[in-house]
Amino acid sequence: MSKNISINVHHITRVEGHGNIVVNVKNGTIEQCQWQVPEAPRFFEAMVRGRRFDDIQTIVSRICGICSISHSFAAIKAVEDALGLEITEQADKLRLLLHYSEIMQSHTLHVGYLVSPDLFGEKSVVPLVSKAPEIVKKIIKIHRVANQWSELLAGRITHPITVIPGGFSMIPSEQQLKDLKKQLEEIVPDLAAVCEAVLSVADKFPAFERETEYISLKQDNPPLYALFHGDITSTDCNGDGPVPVREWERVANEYVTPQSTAKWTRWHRDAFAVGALARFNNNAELLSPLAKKVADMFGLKKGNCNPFMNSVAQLAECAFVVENAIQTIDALLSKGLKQEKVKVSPRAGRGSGCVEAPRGILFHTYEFNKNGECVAANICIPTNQNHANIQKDFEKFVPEFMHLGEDGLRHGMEMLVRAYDPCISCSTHMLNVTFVK
Amino acid sequence: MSVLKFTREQFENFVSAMVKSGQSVMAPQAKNGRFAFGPLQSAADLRLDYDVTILPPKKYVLPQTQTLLEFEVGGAFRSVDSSQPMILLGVHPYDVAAISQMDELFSQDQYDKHYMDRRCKMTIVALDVVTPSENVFASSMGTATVRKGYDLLLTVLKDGSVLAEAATEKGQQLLKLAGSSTPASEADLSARKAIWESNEKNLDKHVLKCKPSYLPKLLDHSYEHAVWEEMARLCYSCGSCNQVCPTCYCFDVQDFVNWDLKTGRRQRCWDGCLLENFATVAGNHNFRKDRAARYRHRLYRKGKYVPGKIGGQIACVGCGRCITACTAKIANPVEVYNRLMEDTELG
Amino acid sequence: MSKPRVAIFDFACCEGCQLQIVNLEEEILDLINLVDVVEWREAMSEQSHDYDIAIIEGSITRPEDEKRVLLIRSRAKILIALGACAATGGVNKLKNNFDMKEVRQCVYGKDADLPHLDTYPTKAVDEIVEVDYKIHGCPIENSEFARVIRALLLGKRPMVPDYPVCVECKAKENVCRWEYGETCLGPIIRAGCGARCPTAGFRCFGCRGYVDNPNVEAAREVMAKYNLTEEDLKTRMVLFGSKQGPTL
Amino acid sequence: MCECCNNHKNDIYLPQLATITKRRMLNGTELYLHLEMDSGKDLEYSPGQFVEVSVAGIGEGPISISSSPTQKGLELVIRNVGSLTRVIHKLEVGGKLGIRGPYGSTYPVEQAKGKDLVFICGGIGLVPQRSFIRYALDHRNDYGKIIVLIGTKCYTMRLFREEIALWQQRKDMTVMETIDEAHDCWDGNVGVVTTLIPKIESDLPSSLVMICGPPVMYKFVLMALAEAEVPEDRIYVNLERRMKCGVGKCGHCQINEKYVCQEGPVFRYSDLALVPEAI
Ligand SMILES: Cc1cc2nc3c(=O)[nH]c(=O)nc-3n(C[C@H](O)[C@H](O)[C@H](O)COP(=O)(O)OP(=O)(O)OC[C@H]3O[C@@H](n4cnc5c(N)ncnc54)[C@H](O)[C@@H]3O)c2cc1C
Ligand code: SF4
Ligand code: SF4
Ligand code: SF4
Repeated sequence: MSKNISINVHHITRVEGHGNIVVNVKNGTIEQCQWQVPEAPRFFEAMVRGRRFDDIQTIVSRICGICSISHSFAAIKAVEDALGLEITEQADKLRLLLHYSEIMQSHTLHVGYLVSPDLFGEKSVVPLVSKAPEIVKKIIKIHRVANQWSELLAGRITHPITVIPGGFSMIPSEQQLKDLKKQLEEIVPDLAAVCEAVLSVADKFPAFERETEYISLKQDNPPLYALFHGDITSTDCNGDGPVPVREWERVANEYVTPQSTAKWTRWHRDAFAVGALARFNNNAELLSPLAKKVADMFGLKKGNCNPFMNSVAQLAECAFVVENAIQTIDALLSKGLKQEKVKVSPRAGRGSGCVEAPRGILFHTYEFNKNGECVAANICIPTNQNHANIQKDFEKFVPEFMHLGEDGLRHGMEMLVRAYDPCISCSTHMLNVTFVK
Repeated sequence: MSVLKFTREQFENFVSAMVKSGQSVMAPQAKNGRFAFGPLQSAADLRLDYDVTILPPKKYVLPQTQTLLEFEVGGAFRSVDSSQPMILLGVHPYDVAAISQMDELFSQDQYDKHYMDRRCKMTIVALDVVTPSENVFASSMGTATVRKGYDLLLTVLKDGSVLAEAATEKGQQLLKLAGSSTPASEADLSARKAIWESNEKNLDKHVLKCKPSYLPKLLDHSYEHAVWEEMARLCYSCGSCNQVCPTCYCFDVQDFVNWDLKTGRRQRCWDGCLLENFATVAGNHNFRKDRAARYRHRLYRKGKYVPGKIGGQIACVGCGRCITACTAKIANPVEVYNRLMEDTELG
Repeated sequence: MSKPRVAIFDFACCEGCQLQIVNLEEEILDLINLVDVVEWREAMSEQSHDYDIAIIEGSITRPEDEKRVLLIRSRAKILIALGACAATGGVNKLKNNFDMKEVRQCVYGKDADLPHLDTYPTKAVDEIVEVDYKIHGCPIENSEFARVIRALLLGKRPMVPDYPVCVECKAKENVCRWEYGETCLGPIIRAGCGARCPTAGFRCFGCRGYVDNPNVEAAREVMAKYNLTEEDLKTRMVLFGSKQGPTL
Repeated sequence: MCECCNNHKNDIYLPQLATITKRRMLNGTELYLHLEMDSGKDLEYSPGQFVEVSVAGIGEGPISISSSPTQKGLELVIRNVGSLTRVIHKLEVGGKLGIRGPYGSTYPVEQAKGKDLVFICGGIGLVPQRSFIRYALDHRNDYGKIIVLIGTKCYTMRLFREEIALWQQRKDMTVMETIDEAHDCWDGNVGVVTTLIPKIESDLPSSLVMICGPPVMYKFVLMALAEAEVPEDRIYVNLERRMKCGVGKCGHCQINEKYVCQEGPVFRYSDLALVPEAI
């Protein structure tokens, strides 16, 4: 086993955005072990100042191409909170349905296109096509359905158009919803097949555990596996939760570190994790039957602290959103769809919004003047919240897996970063604004 | 030919029979507070009371994109026939007039089979206007009612019953789908005549101050008039006025290849003479560079150039669509022609 | 004949345009039959310096990125700017409405002066190097991307529309946003999107940038015809009033 | 009842294949092609007409016929300016092109009989004129004097050099050439083509004058001819416009009410009096 290891992964591949891994081992002692985020910062919170409340979601959706729907919703919820807007039950259900589509899109992309090459020992999904054509075809089919699902409700796959403060600018027809339901029912068996395929290579997930704090939303009324509504909760909460969304800054506690253009966060301890595994650890009992089956297949249980299992939790969530979406469509159709007119007038105020983005809990806060122009913004992205946790994982992972040698260690660390499904371009836009009082 | 009368319910049965006939039925339906022609799924969606559709039914005779040929890249071509039987249901008289003009233009000189094949398989069911649109001026253009260019003519009477008169064999055939009906009475026929007379007067949200047949002469003397510059100052060159016009038929032709890079298709798609590069050639020489020149060209085509090709019929049928569609509010042909009239009379 | 080598690079952006390429689904396999993708960080692990076609996503906001762009240009025969950020600067140019120091302060507070948080006014790729083709849009339309790539592979100049969005909007038979009393930039913005936003009930906010010769001066007077003020328009110009191209 | 469905008409947009039998670069940008129709039947055309040339997958464009109907096959000269023309330039002998046509009006070959012919050519404008020049040479006794003025931007861009040299040796025609910018290898005329007009030895007002060249050229040549008192009905201009269909439908080539593809490209100048967009 080599005593000197030097790993410098400049811009880790198959993740969204730029991140670097730096490890330096001299004579068996770790001199440096760092997770760095050098992505060019984009300053969204500064940019939105002066923009009108009804343009905010369109601008901030551009923070991230993969979770643009989540950003739009977090922003819209914040705007609605600030302006005191109520939305109809129909609009809320349609939003939930759209949000699910992004979870499906993003999870399929992540597990199917980005993680599975590691499990099958390939460098990208392209060679996988000849190695496991049937499975790749199924992944592509699921991904396409998820995309069409988003496009139907949002007007586009990425960067939604139809979602506006107060409701929707355009809604699908009942026939379109019926067609969507049919498509969703059709992909259930494909989803099961993909889970089986991943299970067959699940031994490639390193056996690594590190206990940490898991933070996510929790929805009690009505109880639902929380992806869209709810309050903030944590596995470390002992009577001091759940925390209302408006007070999210007290949870995130952002700070700037020299190794990152993105800000880091901490709450009860030096780091916490968000994402599918965090949601699972807080809400597993609320999963749908098929989703529970998927978790059981992999032996995933509440309290799991193997970060690589995040991908499995994502698969379970895929099953959940499909099952729950079908129910949601039924509920919508049973009442009949109505075009609802949205009329919103500006007023001064401050509001916060939160959703579970595919890769974890996402917070937006805005303040508007009486003309409805934004005067301050604060956005906290899930990937940021994971950065410190990734660093802590590294610190435990490197000594434990040093025996793999330089290549093996590098590969393991890359896989570890990928497991968090980081979305680094979106994590470089946060800030701490002092709000104008 | 005889005129039949349908009660509202009988008429709905007739329409349902059309929908079930296997031919596609394209008819005016509500769309976001306005109207558009689209495939009719059920008789209940048909809106006989529509004022005007956003796009004219030309989208069925000359589709926005139409494949003309298929080919092997660098090799041979094969003609593609995209025609299929179709019922155009509820076409207002001015749109009927526009389609007749296009029939003439696409069949004269060089016979355009891609247009004509579609056209020949089409049954046109005309409909007298029930609700005048906000900008219609068909009364001025002599297109408020029509006596030819359709297969069947429908007129909705005040009580909601519908009169139908076939003008061609195709129209007769279509009527065979109808269930029960009664022959129209004298009173019905005079009610229809009253509607015609009223429409001929009342589709007049704008009024042209001359007979349309005078327009070519008027334009002979107006080429250098100040109005072109004045109006075109606000022109975005967006081509909306071309797109929505039932008589605009200019097109572009382009090749598209498939992923194999071996096969593909040649398509034509709508173009517009108001668009900046409509007359640009290699070397970036633009033969109609000024907005004003392009703006003028459209109104000359409507009032002089196309009439020269189709026996003097004016190529504006007074639907008023361009007036609504122009965001700059400068596309109204009547406004321009009347300006020219005033100045010609003065000079 | 060896296949053209294609490399995809990303700078400051949301990577949504790359995602649109991924969203071609099966068609990616067709693409891969025709070209060798030699570098694409978001989707694969291999990397290379030897390529014919470089595709750049994202806008340029730091000196070190500018250097990287120069290097890519020197290696590529054909350089394509992919998406609004690369083609026009995109939404990132909103930043240019402010003072850079103030922007850093606003986002990073007391830590604003840390060197790795450096930033300068956003630039589009063609403000640094020559760009051969632009694929506009935020995000791009992947059908347009596919069309451009196929045209290039055939040695054909790809058709990039230079007419306004209204053309496609009318073709979609939408009710014009102006008829609802809203402002819409469609008449001065380059088409190619199929008028997605107006079709989904939202105004065109100009993600594809201006047509070659926009009649921006007309806009002010037209606003008056609709009883709207210039103020109503100002923040509604291209990509929400960011500083790219003509403004009022 | 619907007669049109019964008679199966040809597709006016369907090109016929032709094979390149000879190819040669005339200068840096202009390619000469000799084509034979795959059907084995020569096109029937008259001088001045054009064909629509296609490469499947790339596109289609109008190209003047440069050969004379008195010869076999079809000759085209194509300037490399864009997509289609660039791809055509890459084709070798044996390569295929799609051809539609011939389309458009012709030079007044019949009315011109017995008259002196003056051809004024600017740059690539020589290409369509050559069709009539060769036709007239092949029917030499039908026509009076044949005078050809050729102006080219620079020495290196001159077209059909050998053929012009042969023409210059002929006693039965006059050929004068000029280039815009002086060049070391050139001891002939320097200056734009209009400078040659005063040198014409013929009774200009009774001659027929044929003009073809770049858009800017017409105005100056026409001014010079007006000065020389050539009646407008004896002047023929060959005009280029954007053109898509070639058959009078697509609207692109219109000059006011005139469709270049039908009433042109060869127009009698007197017919353009009420057509302000023409020149
Ligand atoms: C009657 C007639 C006879 C001709 N005879 C000859 C001849 O003998 N030899 C010859 O070389 N040429 C001739 N031409 C010109 C020739 O047709 C064009 O040069 C050719 O079609 C250019 O095609 P391309 O695809 O190579 O260029 P393209 O790549 O199509 O375009 C080159 C330029 O054309 C313009 N353009 C073309 N299409 C578009 C579009 N869709 N949108 C915007 N701009 C566009 C642009 O300015 C562009 O830069 C003739 C033209 C006419 C009308
Ligand atoms: S010019 Fe205007 S009013 Fe006339 S037919 Fe065309 S769209 Fe209708
Ligand atoms: S619709 Fe109006 S602005 Fe647009 S091209 Fe026509 S006249 Fe000009
Ligand atoms: S909605 Fe916008 S893009 Fe559409 S026609 Fe109106 S102005 Fe043009």
